[in-house]
Amino acid sequence: MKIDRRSFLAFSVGGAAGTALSPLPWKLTDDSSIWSQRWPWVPIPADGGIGHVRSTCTLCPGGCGITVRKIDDRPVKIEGQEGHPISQGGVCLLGTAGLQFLYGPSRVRTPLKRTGDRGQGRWTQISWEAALNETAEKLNTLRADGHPQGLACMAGTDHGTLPALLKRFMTVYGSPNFIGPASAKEAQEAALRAMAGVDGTVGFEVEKADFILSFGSGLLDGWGSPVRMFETFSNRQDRKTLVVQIDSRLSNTAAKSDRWVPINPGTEGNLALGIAHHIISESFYNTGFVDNFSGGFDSFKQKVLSDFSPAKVADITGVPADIISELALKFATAHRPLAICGRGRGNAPGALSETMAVLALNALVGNLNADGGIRMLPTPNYISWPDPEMDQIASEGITQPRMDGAGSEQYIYARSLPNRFFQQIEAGQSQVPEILLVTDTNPLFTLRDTKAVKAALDQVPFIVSFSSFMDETAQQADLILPDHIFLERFQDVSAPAGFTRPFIGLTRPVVAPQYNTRHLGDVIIALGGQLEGMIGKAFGWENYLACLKDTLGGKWEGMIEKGFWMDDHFAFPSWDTMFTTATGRFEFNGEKVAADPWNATAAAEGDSSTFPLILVPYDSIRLASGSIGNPPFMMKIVADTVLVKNDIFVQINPETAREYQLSDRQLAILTTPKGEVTVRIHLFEGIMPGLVAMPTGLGHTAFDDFLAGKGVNVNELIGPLEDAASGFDAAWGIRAKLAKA
Amino acid sequence: MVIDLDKCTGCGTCMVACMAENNVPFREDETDKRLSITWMKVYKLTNGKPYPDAEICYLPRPCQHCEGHHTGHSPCVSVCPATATDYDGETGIVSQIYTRCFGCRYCMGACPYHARYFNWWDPVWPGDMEKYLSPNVSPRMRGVVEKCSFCFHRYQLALEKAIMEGRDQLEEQEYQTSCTQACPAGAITFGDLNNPEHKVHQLAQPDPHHHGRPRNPEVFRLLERLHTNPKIYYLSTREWVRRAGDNYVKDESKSAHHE
Amino acid sequence: MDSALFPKGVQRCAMGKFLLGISLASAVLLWGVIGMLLCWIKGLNQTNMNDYYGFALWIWADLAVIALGGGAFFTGLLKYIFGIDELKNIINLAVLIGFICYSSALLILAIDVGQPLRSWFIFWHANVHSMLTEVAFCLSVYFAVLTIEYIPLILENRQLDKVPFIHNLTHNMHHIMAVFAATGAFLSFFHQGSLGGVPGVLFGRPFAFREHILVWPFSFFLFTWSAAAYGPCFTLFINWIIEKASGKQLVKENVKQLLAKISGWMIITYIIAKIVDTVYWATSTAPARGFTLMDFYSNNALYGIWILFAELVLCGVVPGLILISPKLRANQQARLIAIILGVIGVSLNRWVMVLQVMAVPVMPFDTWALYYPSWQEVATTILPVAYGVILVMISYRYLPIFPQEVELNPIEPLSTEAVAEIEGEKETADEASVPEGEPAPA
Amino acid sequence: MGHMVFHGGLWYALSVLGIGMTYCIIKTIVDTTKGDGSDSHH
Repeated sequence: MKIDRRSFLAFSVGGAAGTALSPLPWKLTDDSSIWSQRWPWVPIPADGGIGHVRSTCTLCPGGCGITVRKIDDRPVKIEGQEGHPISQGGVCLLGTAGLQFLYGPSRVRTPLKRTGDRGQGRWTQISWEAALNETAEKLNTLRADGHPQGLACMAGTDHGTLPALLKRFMTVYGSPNFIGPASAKEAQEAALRAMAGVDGTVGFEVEKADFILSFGSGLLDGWGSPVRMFETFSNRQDRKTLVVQIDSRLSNTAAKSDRWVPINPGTEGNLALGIAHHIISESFYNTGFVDNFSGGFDSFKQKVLSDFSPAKVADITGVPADIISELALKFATAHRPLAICGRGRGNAPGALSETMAVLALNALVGNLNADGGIRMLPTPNYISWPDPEMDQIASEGITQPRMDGAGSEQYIYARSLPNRFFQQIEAGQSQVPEILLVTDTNPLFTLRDTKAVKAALDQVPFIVSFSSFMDETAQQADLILPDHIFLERFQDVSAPAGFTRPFIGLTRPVVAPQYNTRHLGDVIIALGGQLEGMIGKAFGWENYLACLKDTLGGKWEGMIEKGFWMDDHFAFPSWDTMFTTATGRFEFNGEKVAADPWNATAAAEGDSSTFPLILVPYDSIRLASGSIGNPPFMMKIVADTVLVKNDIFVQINPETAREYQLSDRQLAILTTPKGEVTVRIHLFEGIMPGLVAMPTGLGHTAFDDFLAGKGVNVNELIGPLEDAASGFDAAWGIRAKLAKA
Repeated sequence: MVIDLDKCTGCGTCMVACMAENNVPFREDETDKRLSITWMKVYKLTNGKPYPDAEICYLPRPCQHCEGHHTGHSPCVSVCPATATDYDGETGIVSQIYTRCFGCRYCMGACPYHARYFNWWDPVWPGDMEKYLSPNVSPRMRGVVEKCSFCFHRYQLALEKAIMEGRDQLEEQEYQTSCTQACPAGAITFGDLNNPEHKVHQLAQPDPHHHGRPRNPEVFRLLERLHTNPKIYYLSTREWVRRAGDNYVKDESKSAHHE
Repeated sequence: MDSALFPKGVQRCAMGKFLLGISLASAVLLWGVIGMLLCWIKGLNQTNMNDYYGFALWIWADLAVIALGGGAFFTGLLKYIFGIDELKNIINLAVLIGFICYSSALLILAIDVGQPLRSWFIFWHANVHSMLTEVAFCLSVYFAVLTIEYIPLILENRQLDKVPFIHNLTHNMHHIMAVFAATGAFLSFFHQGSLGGVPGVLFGRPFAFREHILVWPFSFFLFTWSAAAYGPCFTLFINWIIEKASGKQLVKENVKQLLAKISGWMIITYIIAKIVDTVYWATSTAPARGFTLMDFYSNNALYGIWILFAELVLCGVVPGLILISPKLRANQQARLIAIILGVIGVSLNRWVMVLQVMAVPVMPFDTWALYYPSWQEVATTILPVAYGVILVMISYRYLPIFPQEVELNPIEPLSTEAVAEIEGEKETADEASVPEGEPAPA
Repeated sequence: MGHMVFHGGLWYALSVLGIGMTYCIIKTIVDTTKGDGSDSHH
């Protein structure tokens, strides 16, 4: 007994001591810390040689130069490009997050054919051959049936060789229905055609202006070429430039301006004319210009003097008459005044009259093609391909009326009216396209009244999307032929938004295509070859790169080296030669504007008794609101006063909140004539009482889990308003009501 | 580092540039900002006045790289039990050794600027996003604290280059942080505060006799009165903004922070 | 059936009842273990902690149990160093509680850190300027002391004691216990203090920061002092629970009153110092950094000035006064109330010094950060309580914790079963209530 | 200062514990082996 106990004790004690003294426990402890420092699921990025590639960003119309830092063949960071004429070495947050698009989960990695119902998200992967064959077959049948005009194509941009190829394709196929974008940029171009007869783009020379009067343009919220705007804005102190922001909200732009002039939303056009009134009545205007180089001034003067007296305008806009006259004085007496238009980021065109009013204001002070003024740039003419041979079907088809009515007598100055395109289909007032091609645009998210757009799309029998991402529109497609993204392809970027010199940026592959995607240009050329008739002949290049080199000709070498081409010494024509209207003068009222351009601004939809408040969308630089979905890095920095979990916040003034017994962060029901959603309240002293402001760019239903289902798409709540003078969507907001949830 | 709050537009490019440079992970829901890793964080300040007199100012807040009242007495460095964060006397940068940190989070409690972030989750890069990770900054594992390093790896690379070329001094432009480089408004200036040649020194005019307190009346530091002696200087012409940078007992005179 | 293992001359409840009680506590223990494993396997995202609340419920529990376990070192100090011999009748209990508290504290820390596998870096790469390093070292070394103090108790088990080796070892250890006790007291002084230093040195947190004496902030000394003052309260409190649970008086009244009296005077002196400290901090330290006292107690849902009142007056001055008054401390009820208030008071102090520190905004444009624990946190915090209950039950059943038990409870000529019956009812009835009964882990 | 206090205290404590325990165990072993002879008779 005793022996046992003792030996047992001896054994256990000895054992314990032995283990403790052996290296085992210490080794284990040490190893454990090493494991915890190198868990296999924590990646160790491969090292390699550093390299840089210069390219051009196409995530927005800004056309900024970027430098991509690479480790061996891996791009690891997107940075600015020193000495780039537009972005001057700068870069914005969207561009910086660009690599997340390249590798993101929302990319379409191979051609897809729909198997389930539309929008159900059930696809089968198919080969490019199969995809092209199926598309070609559909196109051939439609043509064989003799109405090629049944083909419609929606594109995100009007400029450059890619849209040119698409247009050419449509032409030789025999359809007039190439539907380009319709944003503030297009509105400016329309106004330019109407008033100056110039077929080109509008440049704003902010760098040289010394007094900038911004009619609600979000110069720091994504308007034009954002980086260029940030730079000119921040270094304006050195140039003693003043910026006055006319805005119904204390936007970032307003907050950073030298002066914020609050205004009733949607009445910016009236204010412009009110200012014109003062300038004219006080004869502050540039007589040299007005007397010798303008037409229709008398009727314009009469109209403005009779209908836009400061008192009246003060009443409409809520801007006191004395401030109106003060602004007029400051604007007219500045050395290099510049008035800018395009609400917020300029996604919506707005009424033509608004843009014309602002252009007229610039004309009054004679800053057209003057330093620090409005620059009229002719459409880049480097794309000069021989006219294609057209067969019978094509030449007949091409003469058919466009489905969106753009360019018709009524909407003579509009090039494309995407909003109208869908309205007409949905309202059963136009032929329904049998085949719809969609590239570089996401109408189901970006156009007003998304429900109507959806209903219209549902009627289209065959939809082909070329989207690189699984966006809302791609989800509705029957076939997806995924394009490369900008980091994987060649592309020319011409006429960047608001820039003031003839410019072509070169986008080039910084990395080999990551997935089974194809360049849209190559796809069009290939498709052309597969179609019957003379279509193939129209595309005499073996691939897009050949086409691009051929098109750019002498510019190519320089662009490969510098990353862009710019005509530094471009001579802007003088006042006596710049206008190509019938009269050769600047027409204040526009040449052939069908409806009276100066009628009062569009009123918000809905009646004020049921909908006492007004909902206005607002653009934020931290939220991409175009066809591009916000990348994870940008979602990460969206403030918790904009989005919490999946709830979106609307901004209202504390006064409004008191009126409806709403408190900060509280849930509320927001109702407009178009729909009803649940939102959270954010009390904001920087917004006019009676307004409800909702950010754009949220409420996606497609893309990935980092974006889908977060917040509300404001376009679900706002309907388009057709501008009589142009057919553009004139909507700037909508009447609404708020109630406790 | 000097940040011009009159120029900062609150766009957030600095934040994204920082994440892209430093392999900062992200999650599906980042709306709880107290769980969201943002080495550089832009705060939104308001003057508290009603419409239409309301004003906004954005304030970017990287790690303040405090020196404390004597070298290395940063709030965080002084408390880290495992010397996982340290103050480099040479550069004045507060470092963080992820592989040594064992996640006690004492440093987070010590930092009044909330510049330190804990990895509550394992980092996950969706799709093929691991491919864009930079080899210059090692991704962090779950359970450790991370923070702004003033892009220390850029300093190392610049220094290596300089030494190759037989120099021991760096040019002002040779070493710039990712946020400085990215800021489209040019609001951030970065350089050697002790070098009179450098722009940061000229802007901030640090007073060596008062732990680097700025002599430029339009420049202030966050929570100057806690004597953390930070290296981020903020510039603003607006009085209310400068005053928002520190705490004052009600009846205190406006110049209190100079006592 | 296991009566052979009982201490000589005492009665214990029937095995069934005992096991029932154990299993009840074990159920709670299991819940805690699940929470613990979740935190280890899935990570600290299982908690509701965040970047503002890096220190939360656990660290509070940690500081609280260490404060409450302070009874061990202080009683030890009094008995072995100041030679107050009556205390030998309660020192065992104090040691047992101390052992439980400190082992719990270490466990909690192991769950709280983000990288437990590396937690030894605190020793390997020690930064001696960090209060936490000091805590870690003293804590682990003092835990060794407590183990040394607890071992003889185990060895005194009737069966083990039969082994000559063990018998002698016990004897020898008792023989030099004073040395260990002294060391323990010394270590405790520092780690209790350095725990107070943890918030006290945070010069970035005006709510926590305290002026320094040499290298230590005021809070350093206040923590040691409060642990010594309130620790005995907890010892007495647990003693009360055990007596209730067993239905026996286990410690003589004079011993209890003696400890209560000492505790009382410690509390009074402590609370005076604490009030002085608070006044100086509120009128000088904080204002110099731009804060008024009320900045720390307004504009938020939870932390009102009431918490300061509760800590200083209700759970400080009041119990102090009760315990120093011979008449009141002689009154069982009054004394019980006092020790309970005391236990709450010190826990409250630790709460304020950890959780409120995290809650108070420092940057003018920052906001209050309030937080509520996740169930995993609660479970892991209750785990030590269950573990404590189990250890107390086992120790009480098999070890001679209470030297005066035999004398106070002579065995009546009753059949053992019958006794077991009676004891059993009482025992199980109260065991269930033990976990809730305790305000902090034992 | 911190250094001295810290290390001084730490090593003092550790050595006391170490020496103390070693003393106990050795003494016990001695006692036990001595005591055994006498014990073993009854």
